[in-house]
Amino acid sequence: MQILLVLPLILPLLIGCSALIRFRNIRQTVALICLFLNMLVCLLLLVETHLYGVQVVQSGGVIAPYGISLVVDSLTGVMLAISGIIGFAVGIFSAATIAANHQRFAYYPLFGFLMMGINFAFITGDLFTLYVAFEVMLMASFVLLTVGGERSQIEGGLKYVTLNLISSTIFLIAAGLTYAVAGTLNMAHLAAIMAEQPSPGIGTVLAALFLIAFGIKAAMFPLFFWLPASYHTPPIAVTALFGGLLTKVGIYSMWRVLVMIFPQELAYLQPLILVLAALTMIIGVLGAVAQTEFRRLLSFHIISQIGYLLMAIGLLTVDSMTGAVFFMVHVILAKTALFFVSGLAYELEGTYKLKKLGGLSKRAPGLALLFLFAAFSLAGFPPFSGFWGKLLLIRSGLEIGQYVIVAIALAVSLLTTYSMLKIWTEVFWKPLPKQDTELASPHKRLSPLMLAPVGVLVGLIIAIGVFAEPMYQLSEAAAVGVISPVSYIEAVLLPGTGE
Amino acid sequence: MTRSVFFRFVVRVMLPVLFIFSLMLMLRGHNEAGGGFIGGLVASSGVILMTLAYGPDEVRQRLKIDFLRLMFFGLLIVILAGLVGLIIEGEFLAAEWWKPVLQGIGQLELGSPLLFDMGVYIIVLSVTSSIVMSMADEGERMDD
Amino acid sequence: MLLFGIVFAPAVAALVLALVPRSWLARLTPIVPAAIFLWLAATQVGASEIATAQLSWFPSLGVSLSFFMDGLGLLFALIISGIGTLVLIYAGGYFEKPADLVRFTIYTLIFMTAMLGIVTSSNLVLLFVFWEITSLTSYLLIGFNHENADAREGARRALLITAGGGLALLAGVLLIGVASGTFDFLTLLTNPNVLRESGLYTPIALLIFAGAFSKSAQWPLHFWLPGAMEAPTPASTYLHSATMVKAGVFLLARISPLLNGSDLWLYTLTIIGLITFVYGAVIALRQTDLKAILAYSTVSWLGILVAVQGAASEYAAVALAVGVLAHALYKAALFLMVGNVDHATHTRLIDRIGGLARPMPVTFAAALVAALSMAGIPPLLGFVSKETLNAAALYDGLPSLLATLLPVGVVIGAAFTVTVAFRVVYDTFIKRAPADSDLHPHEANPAMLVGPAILGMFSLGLPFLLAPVLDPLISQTVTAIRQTPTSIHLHLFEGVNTPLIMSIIAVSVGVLLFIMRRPLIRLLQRMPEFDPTGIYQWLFFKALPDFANALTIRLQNGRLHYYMMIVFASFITLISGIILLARISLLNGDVLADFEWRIAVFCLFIIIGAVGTIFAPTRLSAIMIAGIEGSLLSLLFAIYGAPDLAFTQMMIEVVTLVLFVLAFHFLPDAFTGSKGRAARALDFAIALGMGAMVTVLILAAQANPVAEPISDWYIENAESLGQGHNVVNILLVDFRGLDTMGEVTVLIVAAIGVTALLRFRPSGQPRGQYYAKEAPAPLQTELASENDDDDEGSEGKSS
Amino acid sequence: MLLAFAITAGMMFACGVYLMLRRSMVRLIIGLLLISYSVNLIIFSMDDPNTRGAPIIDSVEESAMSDPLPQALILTAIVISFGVLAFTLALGYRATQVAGTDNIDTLQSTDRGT
Repeated sequence: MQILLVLPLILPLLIGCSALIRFRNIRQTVALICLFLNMLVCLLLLVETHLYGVQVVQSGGVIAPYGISLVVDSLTGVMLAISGIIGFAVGIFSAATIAANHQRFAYYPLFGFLMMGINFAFITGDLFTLYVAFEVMLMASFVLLTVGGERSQIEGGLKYVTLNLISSTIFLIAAGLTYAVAGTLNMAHLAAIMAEQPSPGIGTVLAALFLIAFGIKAAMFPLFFWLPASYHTPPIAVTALFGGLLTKVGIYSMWRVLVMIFPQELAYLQPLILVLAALTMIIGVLGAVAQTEFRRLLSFHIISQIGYLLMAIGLLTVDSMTGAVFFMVHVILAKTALFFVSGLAYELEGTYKLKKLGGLSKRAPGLALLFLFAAFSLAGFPPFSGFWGKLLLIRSGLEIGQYVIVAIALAVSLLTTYSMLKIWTEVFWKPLPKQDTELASPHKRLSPLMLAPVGVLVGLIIAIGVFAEPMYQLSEAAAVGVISPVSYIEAVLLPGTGE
Repeated sequence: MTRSVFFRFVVRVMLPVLFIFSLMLMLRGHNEAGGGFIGGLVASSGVILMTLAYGPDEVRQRLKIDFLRLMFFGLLIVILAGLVGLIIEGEFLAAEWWKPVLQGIGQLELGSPLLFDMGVYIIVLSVTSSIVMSMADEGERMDD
Repeated sequence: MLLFGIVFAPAVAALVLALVPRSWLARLTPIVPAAIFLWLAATQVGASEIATAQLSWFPSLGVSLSFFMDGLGLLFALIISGIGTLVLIYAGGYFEKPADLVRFTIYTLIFMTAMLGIVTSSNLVLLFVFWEITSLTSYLLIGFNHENADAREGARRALLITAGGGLALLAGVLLIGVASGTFDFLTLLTNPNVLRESGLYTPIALLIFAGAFSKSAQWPLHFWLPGAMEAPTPASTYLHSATMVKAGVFLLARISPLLNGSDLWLYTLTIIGLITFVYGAVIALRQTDLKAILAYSTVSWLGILVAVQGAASEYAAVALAVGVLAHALYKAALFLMVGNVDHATHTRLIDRIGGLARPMPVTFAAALVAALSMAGIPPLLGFVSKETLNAAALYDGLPSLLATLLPVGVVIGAAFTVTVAFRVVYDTFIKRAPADSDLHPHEANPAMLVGPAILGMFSLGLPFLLAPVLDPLISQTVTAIRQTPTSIHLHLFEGVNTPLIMSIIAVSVGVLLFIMRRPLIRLLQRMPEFDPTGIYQWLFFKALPDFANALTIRLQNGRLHYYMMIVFASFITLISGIILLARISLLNGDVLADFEWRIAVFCLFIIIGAVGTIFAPTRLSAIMIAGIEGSLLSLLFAIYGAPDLAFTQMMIEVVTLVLFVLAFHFLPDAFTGSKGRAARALDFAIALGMGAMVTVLILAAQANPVAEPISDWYIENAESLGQGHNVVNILLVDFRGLDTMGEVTVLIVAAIGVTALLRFRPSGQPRGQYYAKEAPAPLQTELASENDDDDEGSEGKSS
Repeated sequence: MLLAFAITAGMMFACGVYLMLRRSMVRLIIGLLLISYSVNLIIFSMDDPNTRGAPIIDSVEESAMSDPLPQALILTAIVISFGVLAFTLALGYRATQVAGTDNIDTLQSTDRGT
């Protein structure tokens, strides 16, 4: 039990330590094995949490709330599992696509540290440790973003770093003030304390601080500028990992901190969050509409999807949170898969510009099919995972009569279809523009190693679409666990009852 | 960079003092002000002084330490210190103490927290040193 | 459970074909729909029991795989499987490349499953799932020849319109669930008034209308259907004439028992349907492409199928049932005819062809029968349909406005339909070919003749088999639509009555218009047309991208300064807003209680130092002042009982200073970037605001504690648990060791990062010098314009 | 004394923000440095300023000891912000190098163009 909760931290750290190995191939093999084991451990944790309830480890054996509790409840289980899967997929994809000179600069170790930060953020039950986890994650992402030193990477990186540092600063202030107000940093303890406080009060201020801090990380309107400025600059495997997971850690933290610890305060902020959610969706999708480059277009879509997840927080019902967890899993899978596809299109034709791409449905029909599934899933068509995610969110809005946000969500969904069709038309259906035929590498084929990760992710997208009920059960358990965290609090603060 | 002979002399005298002081700070950290962080920082200030005095290339020749590799050893030690607790106590990072009494010297206090602090010391030392030396490298190139 | 087999058999066949993509296998696939058709015809027509099947799928949402085969579903399922068989046979002869045939067959089989799913689902969400899949397969089929830009455009248009309608339908279905608590149609029928009585009736009805109208190409959303004619002809036949476009009509019929009876229902359906009917028929006449002519006439007929449903009378149900069947039979035959003509002459322009009757006798015969049926000439099925339609239009339960409008509209539309039907056959087959045309027509291959021939036979034969075949089927259908057991007896000739007179008028006028068609068509072509395509094009490909571009370029303008301003401004607005709105108290009395001059002066020095960094003339002096700041801070820590902190801060300060000097020693020694006075004032205001917020936050947090801090525990247990005396250190390595682990990880990553940044450079970026000597490129104002500086691969090059 | 701390932290933060908004790479980083000082002070001010004893057992009365937890947090934060700052310095250095200027607002290409 003990070791299982610590492994999601140790295994990625071991990838980090693999930097000591001199031979690139061995380093890569070690990294992939660790990523695979990490995925297994995360899936195992999900199963265990689902069967036996909230799992807790008090690190160093220090009783809560004095030490740092590592907690895996349903939500954490789901998030760990999905990040484990994505981590392994990106690992394989990196092996196929990351250039050797890139790997010389500790690509896999950095990747490992990033995964460690992500897992750490999911698994920790302590507010300050969450800050530390964010810093690990951010620092690793800073470096991954800028390794290579292309001008665009440096420029994008500067904006990414600066705005995210502002976010970290606000987070740190918020954590410090929370300790001043509530005298503790343990999330379970905080949730128990804040539940007894009248609202609005000082808690509302704290909630607002966290909203801004996590809002920057999650790329919420109007705090998202760092994302489109930087996400398209690094190698595509890195972009895929960032696009799939990083902003979602911000959303996860909103759920964990805002929804679990400050639910009453959040109720006070609800109208504001709904407005921001609507604007995030709209601005994101309009930004995507304006793009004519594959990666940029997908990057802006990240923002739009964040809007859907914010909408769930704004609605704040069990149904909306269930839909949000479901949607989150879906969007991580679909987004990563789409970034992969853009990278493979680049492999084949040497550009990301929609205008210069073309003819891929003939040249790479398998890739075309995978893109089609992932894109239609993102646009919310059945029978893919995105359909249920969208449906659950919209239903939760209709249930409590929030028709405006529902209408906006539906309209944005149409625009998502619009921009996915744009990519499909330009990249896959349109014949390759004549003047660029000599630019393309006509004999290059996609190796199975490149296609396999996309295939697995798309397979999951379809599987979730077809077997929606189990995924719903998991999502609902996660949502209930966050909205009424009784079992979480008991498991952390009263050891022995949670098992 | 112009490096005066006097500066080099001072640095040469200071270095062992700083190094011993830093180890002392690390070892006493559990009971008095100090610890791995401070120790590591003090030790690295020695490396910094050396770099300023001799330039990064000469420091590399003299020290023969690849700080970029050393820091990962530090990380391994930190993980190991955590695993000691996990294996013996069943709790990750749990403190494990071993206090043999040595004739004539007194009681030694060895434990996983000390190992942990050592790891931190190594990491802070090597990280700071490698960062400073990378930056100083850049300065060298600029002079060319 | 056989229903599952019926619905999913085509999809399974598609899967097999996808795994074994061989053209001989594709040629075998018509067996699947044929078997379905025969089984349905043999066991379900006239059956007294409604077959059902159910499997659990997504119980938490109330979605199950539940199917039922009532009369309405049966009628459509027969059409889907029957015409599907013929279309697949036809495709075997139509496609020249085996790969195309396989691809077409896979898409079509998946579509078939989806369509069968729509007409047999009893769960509304399940219905919607199938509904969307038909949109997707339709998209793929319209864009089948995607090398052709028109095909890509047509496919996109069709999907955007139908998906937009689909979203409305989704909202409608979900609202039904909210209003009634179930998505199951059969459960809803047990309390048919549940939606009418809920407050959500109007939105539900409007949303369902939007879904049905977009799918069934009702004016003004009809324009995607002519664009869909870029699909290969078998696909147009199947999807865009016989089956998919009727899904909207089907949906209205299906949902009718739950929603009909209101004025909203009556007027919306009747008026929109009637407009579509007349509009489509008239516009069809001015087209010159055979497929476009047929597409608009399909639009027209879909209109009347919607219009008759408004009144929800028994006549209407009969007209609907017979109309759906008759139209599917004759229109499919006509489309296949166009495919044959296109195949033979490589053109579909009606002006470029003629005299095809002799070289293509079988095609001509089938087309003639179909066209006569379309025109409603006895004794074809179209005539029966026209009669029932006229009867429905004359239904005396209509309000006075519609009682005149409907019959008049029906006659006008019917007259134009007659003209179109005659024109299609006459100008294609009988009229002499234009002198300059270079046609070498030949009869199509047998596979392409089976379909038209069989369809013609049905149109011709069914009117003589009314009692044994059609009566039970239509009765079942009407029973299902009206949810009241009904027995229908159709007649080919009912004596001279008003419907017959209406038919005669329509045919006469139609013939008259046909005779004067040349001036008429020229007149119509000169008339300004209200074409929503322009609006669609403007909206999606002009207004939307332009707006998005303008917005994005303003928001995402690349200036870090502006990004930070927005973040800080949001912070100030939100936090000050909440503190004011929630009336958070800031002072708890003793903020000044332990006031000490010594410390106050000390703090003052720190503040002066902070301000000094701003006014420092050079970079080096600013860095030095910042260093002094850090030292002062560490002294403050020392005074307040934090020796570890003071020491660390001091050491870090030294290292940071060294780094600063090393990094920026070689850069040009002047600050740049200061802008005008106004910009400076704004920066100043924002900065002051942020500072004020920090002050206020500290005070607010200290003024409103809600619980005692947990820290006494650490002091009490440090010695026993941590085996040491320095509590801070014990916290770092024992109690909160994980933090420290994360922290050293950050350090390691930072070291890797610094090294990588400084050592790893793209080729072309030499170390230790600047390579961008001149000013960067001027601001771009057009996002769409290509910026090759940012091209991949050349990103590192100097500008 | 809280008021003095609060104002000091606020002023440091304000100066940091103002420096960050100066569009100059060097000032941006100095601004970040000032802000990190300010945050340390914010967390430090969470403790009761009357207790000035170092939290080292047996050195002073337990009641006179200052709260060790904020100190531990600040220590962690200081070290983290040192790492981050070092990286930012290297990044800023490289940015001024590729752009050939200290002016941050000239770095716009990644947001624009398509």
